[in-house]
Amino acid sequence: MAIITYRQAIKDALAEEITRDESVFMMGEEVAQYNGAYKVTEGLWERFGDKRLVDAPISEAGFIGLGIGAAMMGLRPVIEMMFFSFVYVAWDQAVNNASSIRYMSGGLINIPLVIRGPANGGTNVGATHSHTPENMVANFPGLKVVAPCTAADAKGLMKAAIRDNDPVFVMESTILYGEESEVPDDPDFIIPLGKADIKRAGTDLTIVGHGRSVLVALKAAKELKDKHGIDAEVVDLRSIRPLDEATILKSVKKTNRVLVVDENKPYCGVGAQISHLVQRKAFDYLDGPVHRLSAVDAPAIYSPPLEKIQLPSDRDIIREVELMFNINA
Amino acid sequence: MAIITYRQAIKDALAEEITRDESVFMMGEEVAQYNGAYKVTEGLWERFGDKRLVDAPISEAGFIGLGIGAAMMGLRPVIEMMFFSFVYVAWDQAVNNASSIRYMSGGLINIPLVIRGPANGGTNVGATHSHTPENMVANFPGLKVVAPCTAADAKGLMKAAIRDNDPVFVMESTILYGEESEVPDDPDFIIPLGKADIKRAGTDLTIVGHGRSVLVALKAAKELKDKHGIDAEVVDLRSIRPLDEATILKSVKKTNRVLVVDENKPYCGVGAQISHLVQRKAFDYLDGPVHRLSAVDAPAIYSPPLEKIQLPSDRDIIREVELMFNINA
Amino acid sequence: MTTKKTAKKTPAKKKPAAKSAEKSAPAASRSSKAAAPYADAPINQALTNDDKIAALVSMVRIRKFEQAALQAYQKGKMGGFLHLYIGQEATAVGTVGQLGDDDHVITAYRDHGHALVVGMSMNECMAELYGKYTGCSKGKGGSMHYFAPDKNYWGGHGIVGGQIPLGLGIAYALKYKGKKGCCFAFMGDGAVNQGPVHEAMNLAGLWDIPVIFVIENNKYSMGTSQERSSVYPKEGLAARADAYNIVWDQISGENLYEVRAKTRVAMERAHNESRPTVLEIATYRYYGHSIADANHQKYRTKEEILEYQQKRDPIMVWERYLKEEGVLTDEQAKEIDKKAKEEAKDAVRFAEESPFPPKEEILRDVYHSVDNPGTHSNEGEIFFNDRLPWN
Amino acid sequence: MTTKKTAKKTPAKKKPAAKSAEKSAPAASRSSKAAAPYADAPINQALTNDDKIAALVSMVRIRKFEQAALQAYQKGKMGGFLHLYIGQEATAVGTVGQLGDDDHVITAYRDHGHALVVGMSMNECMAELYGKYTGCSKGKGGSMHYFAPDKNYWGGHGIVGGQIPLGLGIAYALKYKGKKGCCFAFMGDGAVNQGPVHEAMNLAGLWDIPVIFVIENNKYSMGTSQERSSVYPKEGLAARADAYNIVWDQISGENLYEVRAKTRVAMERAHNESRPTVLEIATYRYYGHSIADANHQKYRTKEEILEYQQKRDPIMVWERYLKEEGVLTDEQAKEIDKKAKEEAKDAVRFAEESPFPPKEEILRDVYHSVDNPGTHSNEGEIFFNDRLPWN
Ligand SMILES: Cc1ncc(C[n+]2csc(CCOP(=O)(O)OP(=O)(O)O)c2C)c(N)n1
Ligand SMILES: Cc1ncc(C[n+]2csc(CCOP(=O)(O)OP(=O)(O)O)c2C)c(N)n1
Ligand SMILES: [Mg+2]
Ligand SMILES: [Mg+2]
Repeated sequence: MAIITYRQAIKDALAEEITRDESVFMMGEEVAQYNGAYKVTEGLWERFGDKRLVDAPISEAGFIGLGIGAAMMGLRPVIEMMFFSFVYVAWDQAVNNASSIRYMSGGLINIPLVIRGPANGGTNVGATHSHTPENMVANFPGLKVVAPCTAADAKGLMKAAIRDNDPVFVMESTILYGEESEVPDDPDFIIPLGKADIKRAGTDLTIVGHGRSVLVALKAAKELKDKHGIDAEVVDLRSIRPLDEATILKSVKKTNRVLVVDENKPYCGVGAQISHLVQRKAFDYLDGPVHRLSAVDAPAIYSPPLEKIQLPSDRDIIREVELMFNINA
Repeated sequence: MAIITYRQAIKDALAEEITRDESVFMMGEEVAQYNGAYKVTEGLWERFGDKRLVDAPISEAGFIGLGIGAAMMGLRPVIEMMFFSFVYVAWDQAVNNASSIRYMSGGLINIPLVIRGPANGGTNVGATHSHTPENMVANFPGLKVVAPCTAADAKGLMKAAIRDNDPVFVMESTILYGEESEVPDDPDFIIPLGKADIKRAGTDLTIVGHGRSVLVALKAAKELKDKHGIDAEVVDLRSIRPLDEATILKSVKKTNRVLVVDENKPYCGVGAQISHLVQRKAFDYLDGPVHRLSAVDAPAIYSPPLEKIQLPSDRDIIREVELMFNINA
Repeated sequence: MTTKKTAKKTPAKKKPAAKSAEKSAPAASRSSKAAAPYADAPINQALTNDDKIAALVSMVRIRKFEQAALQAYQKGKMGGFLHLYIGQEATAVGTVGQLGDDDHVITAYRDHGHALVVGMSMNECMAELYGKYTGCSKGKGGSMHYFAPDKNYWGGHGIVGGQIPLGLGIAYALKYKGKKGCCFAFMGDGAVNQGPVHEAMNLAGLWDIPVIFVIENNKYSMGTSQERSSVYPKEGLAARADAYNIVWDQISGENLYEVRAKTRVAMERAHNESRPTVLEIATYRYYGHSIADANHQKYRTKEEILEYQQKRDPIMVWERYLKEEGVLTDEQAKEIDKKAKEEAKDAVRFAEESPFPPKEEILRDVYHSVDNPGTHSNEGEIFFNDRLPWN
Repeated sequence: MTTKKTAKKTPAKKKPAAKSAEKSAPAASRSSKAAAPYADAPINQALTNDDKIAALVSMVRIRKFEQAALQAYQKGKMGGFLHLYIGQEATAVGTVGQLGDDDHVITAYRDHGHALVVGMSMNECMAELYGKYTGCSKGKGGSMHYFAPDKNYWGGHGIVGGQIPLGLGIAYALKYKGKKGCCFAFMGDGAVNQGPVHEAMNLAGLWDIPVIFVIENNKYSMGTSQERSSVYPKEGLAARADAYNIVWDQISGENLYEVRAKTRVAMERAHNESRPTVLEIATYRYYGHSIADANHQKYRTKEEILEYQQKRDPIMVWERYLKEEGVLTDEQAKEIDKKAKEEAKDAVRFAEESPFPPKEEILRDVYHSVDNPGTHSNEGEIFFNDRLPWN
């Protein structure tokens, strides 16, 4: 096992899949000659050339649509969104076309397309650039969505996504690109879509999260143990759709308490869906309501100290758990 | 009180507001000379002329953006989406620009814009034309969303929306356009945004819905009473955001049982948010989990008999309530 | 009786004609009258008499299919949208009719004509309108969403302009794979004002993509005339292509020869130079935008409609040419008409007798991974129904 | 000492110059040397010497403001994006500098120049970069999102091309209200390939909207040269306007006279004929796309950058013209530079000393109805925080 960055893990996944399958190519703004706005594709253009790494003009609807058309023909395009927020200018292509065509053709067509890029707030770039559309994408039957938080997950899910025959949205995080962790060396290392990961085992409480929130939850869990002796189990969804309901429910039935944490805006965020699911399928196991922490319900603010407050912190998680356990901290 | 159609009620609201305030104008495809694809604006162009009723080319991103710009300047544009599904080609304008500009300007700007049109499935037009994006729009702080189900609500909410100083999305239904009901004559009849309506009082169960689902629920409620003596209270949200939490919670605390019904796709649909809210804020009042019925989780199918199955019916509601009450029907 | 005779005659004529074509003694030039415009284009010279008859059959079949569909609609046999292609038949036949193995098609919701020309059967097309399981899309797509990827036909798309980037992508894939093909991406005159169309044109021009953008200009987008929806250079809508350094041409959609000739040039440009083309085909739809558009005589005059139907009808014009060339007799024409009508009638019967899809079909064809168990690294739940109506 | 003298001299010169302008004895023509290109355009002839100095001050202030911001950024005083306008100053000054009461502006994220020209203070602009409460947007928008609607300045927008339909709408509102104004809608050379730009141009041409689309062509969109992102007519990117029957012009952004002259023509077209224009201004940014773009010498040559900085710098060129005209002395120029530097330094101090917004501000300015209680028919919950971090 090598210790590499989240960024490197994604790059390795891309490089390996490009090498393995000649129908895989990457397209996006500045992905080739510029090495990627966040350097995720650094060195790949030099290595694989113009055909496999394609710099696109600022025409997201045009080139996501192109990706869908090419995928219909059996290619496996991997489209980078420089920010996932920019998918909104191509929303009709990305969600309406990508989700409907297989169905409307009665299954004659499938669309092996990956759309990937960072989907996170917290980097001082303001409201229009800080969207986290995983909840909205997951709303569309026909689409798949994953949100890895470690290097290994990023690599394994990216490879699964590229090999998948359906459209998969891979939501990364600019904040995590530099984080290092262990990644298996096996070039066929794959993490199945729809498989959650218990990032920390525990008995007193289940914290469900995805993306960077999982890391925040892990930090909080440590302190909860140290400070209050509360042993939290942290379930990393990894995949939003498909969703590993069994793992969530198993954990809930063990701990009887659930806190859902994510960086979505709250109204109809992923947390709402998980919360509904848990109370619906494990009501009798719950010692209290499912609690939830989301981003503060306002557009992402620019001002750095306030922006930090907008996203759930380890402190927020601890406070919420204290509330759940009636602890007067 | 006159008995008029839902369509007529909307038309009256538009006509009255156009008359009352010279900054109000309507723009959209075929809204003027053609009288509207669904005849909602029939006769208005003849009455108010080119300035107030504007036929637009098929450029939704262009004219929704135009509407936002004009609203920033103090006009009150009412933009028709021929189908609300088409808002996806203008998604960045409709949700990103409309929701962020006030915030990013530190409150210097506000956007008195209405985007209205039918958002429903069930009319044999297939997957790409049957979207119900109220959950996604409501995900954006900065936006407001309403979904009336009666003629009076349609009129009162439309007028409130036009007079509102924030962007309001009014989600109508082609299936309801021809439905008649009573509407107050008062030209200043307004229904506040964010005020739910108890469409049927009851004691045994709360059914929460919005849009056409409410009418389906009312039908089911009648049969539930007749068949099982179950007295359902039907809460019509009317407004998705703002949301009348107090009315929902009051009803839940009385009935102790909740079924949420809507025509959204389930993953992160409005029902998920309501379900989370109810269990979070009224957990101790619940005799069982919050149940939910949504559209079947697949793209909208064309085939008419199957499409009908996809949307929650009165029969589905009855069956679900029987399950909630452990009735072996 | 007459028809039977004619029916016998046609096959008899077949062989000699085919042979003469092989010897490149083209039918048109043998006619004593002045040749029809563009009849002498190489691609038209290469047509045998049978090919010409086949082209007529192709156009007539579209018309009869749609007339039957219209009747069925009016009887309440189907709902939703039905956008008729009647009046525009030479466009589909003149373009899609030239498809080679590596040439592909994608179009908008007015898609019946293109579908029949690629070789989809009336049965599967009619059944699709009825929402039946035997429909080309199993009843899942409906009128706007015909598909036949095995015939290089990629639909049938309902969002105006939304199919154009897809067509670009299909052509992109051809180039990627090193195939000498092209993709026709059809759109209406109203669709040109959608942003993705503009983006696709720039990309096609920039990257030398063998896509042929075809604007089927029937003068109206719903009730809006071209003049009320677009500004464009005085040369016409197609001239917008200059903005992207794309070669363009304009075509009269009433003359199949012209459609074929100019389309061929674009196809050769795509095949040989991997360059895009914008073609604008002037045409007309006789019916309203869709069945719902009953008042289409409000936004256009009866005279205008009659002008097209009586003087510029592509089937009529083609029949005239063929008769002038001595390739077609009145009787043959009648027979073709009759056969197509019968085929359409049979298709209606087929559709009516076909079953609706079983309700479980609602959850099929959503995901390839679900439909092909064991082929994917997928686990967990993929559908989120709290409860299915049939469980 | 020298500077003080110059400072005294300038006001002394003021009055006579102003008068001579009134008498339309323009400054440029008084120069003994050959007049600078476009110096004799009426709008430039009308400039007093003070006006000319003011224009220089305006350009220098932009540069000094940004240099100070860059320093602060490099010291870690701020984060996020910082897109510098340095090198492009004549564009903002030559266009926005001509704003009348009913003329408006909207632009992209490279928005500092336009902001200072409409009269926003360095203090509020610098504080915004710091995310401070005293910023023009209360620290909520940041570098990309400056706003000053009271000065007809509508931002500052981060989504490429997304501001263009808004600019169209602003101009639409002017026409609706019967005002004789226009709206400048600025975009980069990369933005032209966004669909909404195309849609907006068609609408503007179709409906006679007094919008002026300004393409600030600095040759690159991030690391992509114009040639790698766009195809366009040989006359240039602006010529795409022909597709929409919109008049266009090209401008050298190094000559303020030329920017002013050609912009004026477009403004008059908007004011008098309510017709749009597309202007393409050739310019150059000296720094990378944003601070993050440290390797900008990889996609363009050092020589190219130096060519612009040393020979085509708009401030340098303007100073030269003014010196040739006898309007500016070396000392004055130095003084202007120094004063702007000081103003920028003060702005940095102001920003540093300003407070961050209080956390409650997170929930303000989301809804007008929430911020103005009692003015709306709104009830119920509008925010959906399960719990606020500070409660
Ligand atoms: C994005 C979008 N906007 C609006 C519509 C509704 N609509 C369907 S067809 C049509 C007119 C299109 O006209 P044109 O492109 O000329 O094609 P034609 O119908 O004439 O073949 C409109 C407005 C749609 N389907 N998609
Ligand atoms: C829709 C969208 N796609 C991509 C981006 C990322 N991005 C920001 S600026 C930029 C380059 C724009 O170049 P240009 O329009 O030439 O303006 P310039 O920066 O040169 O002023 C890109 C790709 C974005 N902000 N929005
Ligand atoms: Mg048309
Ligand atoms: Mg640029």
